[in-house]
Amino acid sequence: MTELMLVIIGAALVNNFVLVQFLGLCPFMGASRRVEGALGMALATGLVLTTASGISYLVDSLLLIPFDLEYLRLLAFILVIGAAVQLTEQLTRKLSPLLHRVLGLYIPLIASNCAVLGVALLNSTANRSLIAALFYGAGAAVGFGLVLALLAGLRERAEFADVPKPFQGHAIAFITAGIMSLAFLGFTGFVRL
Amino acid sequence: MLIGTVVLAGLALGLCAVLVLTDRLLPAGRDPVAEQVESLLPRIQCAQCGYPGCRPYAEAIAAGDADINRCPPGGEETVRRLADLLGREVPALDTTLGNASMNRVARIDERNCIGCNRCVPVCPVDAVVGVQQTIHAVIAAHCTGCELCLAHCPVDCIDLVSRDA
Amino acid sequence: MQFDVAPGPHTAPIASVPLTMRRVLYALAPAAFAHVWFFGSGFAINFVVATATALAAEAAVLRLRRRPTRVPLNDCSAIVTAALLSFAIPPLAPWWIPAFGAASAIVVAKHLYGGLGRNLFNPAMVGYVVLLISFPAELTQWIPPRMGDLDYQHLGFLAHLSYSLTGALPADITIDALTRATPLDLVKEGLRSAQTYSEIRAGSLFGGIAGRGWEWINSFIALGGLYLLYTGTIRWQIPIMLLVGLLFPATLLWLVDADRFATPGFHLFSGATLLGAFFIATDPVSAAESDRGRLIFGAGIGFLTYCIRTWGGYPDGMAFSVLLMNSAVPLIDRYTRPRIYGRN
Amino acid sequence: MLEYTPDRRPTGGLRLPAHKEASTAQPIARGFVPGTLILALQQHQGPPTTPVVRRGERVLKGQVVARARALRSAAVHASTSGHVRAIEDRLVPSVHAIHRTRCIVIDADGEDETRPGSGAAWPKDPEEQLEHIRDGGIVGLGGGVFPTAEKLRPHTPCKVLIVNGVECEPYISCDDMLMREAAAEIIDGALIMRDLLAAPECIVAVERDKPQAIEALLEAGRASGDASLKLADIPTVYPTGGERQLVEMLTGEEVPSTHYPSEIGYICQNVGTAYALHRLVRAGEPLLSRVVTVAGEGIARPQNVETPIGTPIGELIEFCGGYVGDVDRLILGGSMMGYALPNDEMPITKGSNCLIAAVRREVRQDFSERFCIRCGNCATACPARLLPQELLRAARDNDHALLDEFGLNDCIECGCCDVICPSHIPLTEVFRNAKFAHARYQRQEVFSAETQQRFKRHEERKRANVQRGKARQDHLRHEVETDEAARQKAIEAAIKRARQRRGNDSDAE
Repeated sequence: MTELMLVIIGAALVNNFVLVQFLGLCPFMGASRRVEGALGMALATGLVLTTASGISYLVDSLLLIPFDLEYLRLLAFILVIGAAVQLTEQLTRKLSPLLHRVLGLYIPLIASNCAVLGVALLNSTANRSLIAALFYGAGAAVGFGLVLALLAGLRERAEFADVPKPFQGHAIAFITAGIMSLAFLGFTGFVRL
Repeated sequence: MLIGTVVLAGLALGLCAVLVLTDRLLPAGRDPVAEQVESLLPRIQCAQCGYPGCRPYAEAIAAGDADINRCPPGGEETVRRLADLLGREVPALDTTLGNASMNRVARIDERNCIGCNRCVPVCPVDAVVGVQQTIHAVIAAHCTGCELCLAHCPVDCIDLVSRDA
Repeated sequence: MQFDVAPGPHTAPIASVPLTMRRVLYALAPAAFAHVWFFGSGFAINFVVATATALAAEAAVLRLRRRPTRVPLNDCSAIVTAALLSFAIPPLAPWWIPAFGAASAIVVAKHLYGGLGRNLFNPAMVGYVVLLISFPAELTQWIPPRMGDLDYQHLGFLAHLSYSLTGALPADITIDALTRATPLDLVKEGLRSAQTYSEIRAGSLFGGIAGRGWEWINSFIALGGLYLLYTGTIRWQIPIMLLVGLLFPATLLWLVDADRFATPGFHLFSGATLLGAFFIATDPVSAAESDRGRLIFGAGIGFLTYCIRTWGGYPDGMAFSVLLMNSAVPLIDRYTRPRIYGRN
Repeated sequence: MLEYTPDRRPTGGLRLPAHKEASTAQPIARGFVPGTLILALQQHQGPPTTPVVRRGERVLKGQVVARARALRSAAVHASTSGHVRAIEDRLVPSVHAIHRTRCIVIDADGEDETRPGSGAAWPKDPEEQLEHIRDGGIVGLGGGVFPTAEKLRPHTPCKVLIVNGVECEPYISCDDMLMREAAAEIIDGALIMRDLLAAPECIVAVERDKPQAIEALLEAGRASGDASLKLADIPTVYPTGGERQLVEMLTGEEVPSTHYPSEIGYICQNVGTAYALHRLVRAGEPLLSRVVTVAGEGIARPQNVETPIGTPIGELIEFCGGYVGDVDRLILGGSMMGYALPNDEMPITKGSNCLIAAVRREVRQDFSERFCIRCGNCATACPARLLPQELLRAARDNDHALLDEFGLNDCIECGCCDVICPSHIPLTEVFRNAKFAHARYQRQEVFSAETQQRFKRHEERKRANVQRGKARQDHLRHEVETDEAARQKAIEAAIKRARQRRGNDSDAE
């Protein structure tokens, strides 16, 4: 149990995919304009990350390894992720059309979010169990969602700031994310993975 | 090699099947965006956006066919609120479309009105009253300042005046 | 008879930004003197360098942006930032350390967002973390406090100045002979290498509660904090909840295993606990705005600080915790709005 | 009479310097007769009154000069004898601002001759009693000037009558002095109101910094021997005297944003109103005067004066010894919610409770503003638990959805946030202006919704018309196609129409 907690904390905070490993920056910047959108994106990415890491694990251990097909991992995982993203796209479109509209292109882009593939690959190289793989995926999702929501909040507030012209827009968002990244360095050394 | 192809193809087919299944099983959600967009528009039916009313324009926005900066009476404020709702950048208002404003109302100059009745049916909110051969009048409290009647008056007897005056 | 009119309320304002900032500086003064007494004039030199850089940077940015400079420079907020930064960096530091820290604080954390009131993060802590990440070696050169029985080598003002400007020390002293780990470092390393807490604190750097000298400086900081509370410059929510957030887990774990966890008293009087509680976390600009939000904000900083101290890689975590909670402020504000009178 | 301390702490608010020592040092000055009266026809919230005197006519003290037409109105009486000089429009200070209103201007003859007889007797019938109060010209004297008759006829049964003697605003001490000197009359007036409302409980609320007033009221209350009376001493925090704040303080209930306190069973009446009601019922004397605090360091003799309604402010100042020093601002009302007057030619109205002639150092001079540092002191001080710093942003952005969410209309404009703001942001003024813009926005939203409905009906009618026409056409076509006789008839009718038209055309030629 403690180990699983550590896996989650490690993936969410210590080795936060966005702020420490700098993966998935595209949706991080793209979907953090408004808190509502960010929460939706966090949910969608979380869904993809968790299901994709679970299914990838199953595909890996039930299909690829028994047939000695490890060299196909990348292809198979991309296939799985693509399907998971499509599923999420369907879900948001049917359950919350407004969110679907707000997130727009960013939902299909989850497929190319390197964090998702990264989680699946890291899972298989680290030889985790199914449960641990799921927790790692969920932890990565929590970490991604957390920083996405935080940055969205900060950006909403920064809109009322008097930012110098050259720094307006994405520049100040990246600076803000940079300072957040500095803050997340405080978690180094928490869990040795 | 063959095994790999088979496994990948099988995987792909299986996932396809799941996706098709979920697509069939999930009920389609009602898209409330058109209504939300409409509620942000001034709803004065001026048609200056190029659509025959606020609702059609809202539907066009929802479908992604129309830009959100085509509402002159709503002004910058409406553009901003639409951008906020749809999570878009705020475009500049298209000022070439017209200048309808809710702060003005139509007024019929009684000396020139010939009672042709052509302005009555075009008013989207039935704010013009009058029967043929009699002088017409505008109910200022109902008039939205949409300017639609202006073009239909053969003697140009309709003016827009400030609502408060 | 005719009179000039003006909008109400007509009662004159009872507070002002410069007064608030000046009070913070007054409240820091005793601790600053204690710092100089225990660790030599390094603090004073750092403070002067940091203040000069901060003011110069602020003036430069405002001039570049063609903004009025008088009002922002007069509000003393840059001096407060410089003072807080000076408390965080070791007394023995080359001059460019405080200068670089103050410049990053003022330019990046404050003026890229438009100046006082608009910054999202606590400028002093951004400056400090930038220094800590960029120059870890320089930021760990702490010297032992001036206590009779310690091998404290008193460096005069000139020696401090020459080290700050040129890096040169008096001929018979090497930097390695001067510097010592801080009590927080010792506890962290000791516990990690399976020493018990009572073994560690038997060391000569430790006093009755925490590090010697530090106990005094932190007492003066607490005194300054009480002055701020008394004058209404800060309110109780953040400091109290910060201390609760830190001391509650500290007490709990210490009760569970007094060998593996430091005492709550040690946590209270070590590192930046009290400085953070009364002076850093209470910076209103980067703190939560409602009373309820401030309870969460304070507790979060305290808890995170304890976690980083106990399990993290850094001996103290105040700066990181403050920045982490700063980034959570918009969300906290969003979910802790007070219920308006007469609304459900 | 039971004295008790409510066990609630006020929400928000500030402890402000009172500035009341000078004006409470001597008793209320009585017997002041002005040289001119300017009697506005509308000194209350509600429809204006109709003048019943003519130019040149001699009027006596206590005579009705303008009659009330509705219950939500209140008659106006001549407060001294004299001749009507004119009935004309003048600038008159009303509740929140100066308005141009019709006024009856009377040149007093200095005889102060009272109308003979003591006026109509207090009727038995409750409905007539209310009309009597209206004709007695009585309105809420705390500053709100709501017609008392209307307020004493609530639509919800009254649970508690609250007699408001809190008077928390700096400088104002007219209620304090009245409570000290006329406690028995106030208690009597309160009991009259309680009987009219059939309220089971009556609480007199007084701030703790008025021990003499509390003592006097307790004595008078004990003397009345009424068991439903209670006296609550309230902490000295501004603005606990606001109706909504007082209701919360005394009962723990919050008045919903969209309601008046009377709609949830609490009626607040000012002590001055109770006194006026006592005078009307027991002595037959309508509202002719009110106690006005004249204060500030720019006044020679700060004091409370029983001032005839309609007295020009300049004359009242003269009565108090005139201006001394360099008077910077003349404020009507307290220093928090009062407003500055451009001159002293305007009259005292029924709602004028205080006049401050302030020198420079007494009033706000610094209008330079810094950026908000989010200290949150404004939110702590706000009695309505708003977030003024957020409201400020929404107001300056004209973001009406946010203004609604952050409760702009719940702002009572007490000024606490303004006074405590370290960045000296004129929050109250911003909110006051934003309320106008916001009201316009809200009207526009309602209009838009109505327009949408009208458009929908218009479209439906158009569609129905088209359908009806089509149905008729279909019907005709069907007949013509199936029935030979009908066909012939239709052809004949068409030929006839064509001929007729041709005939008309040739006529025209």
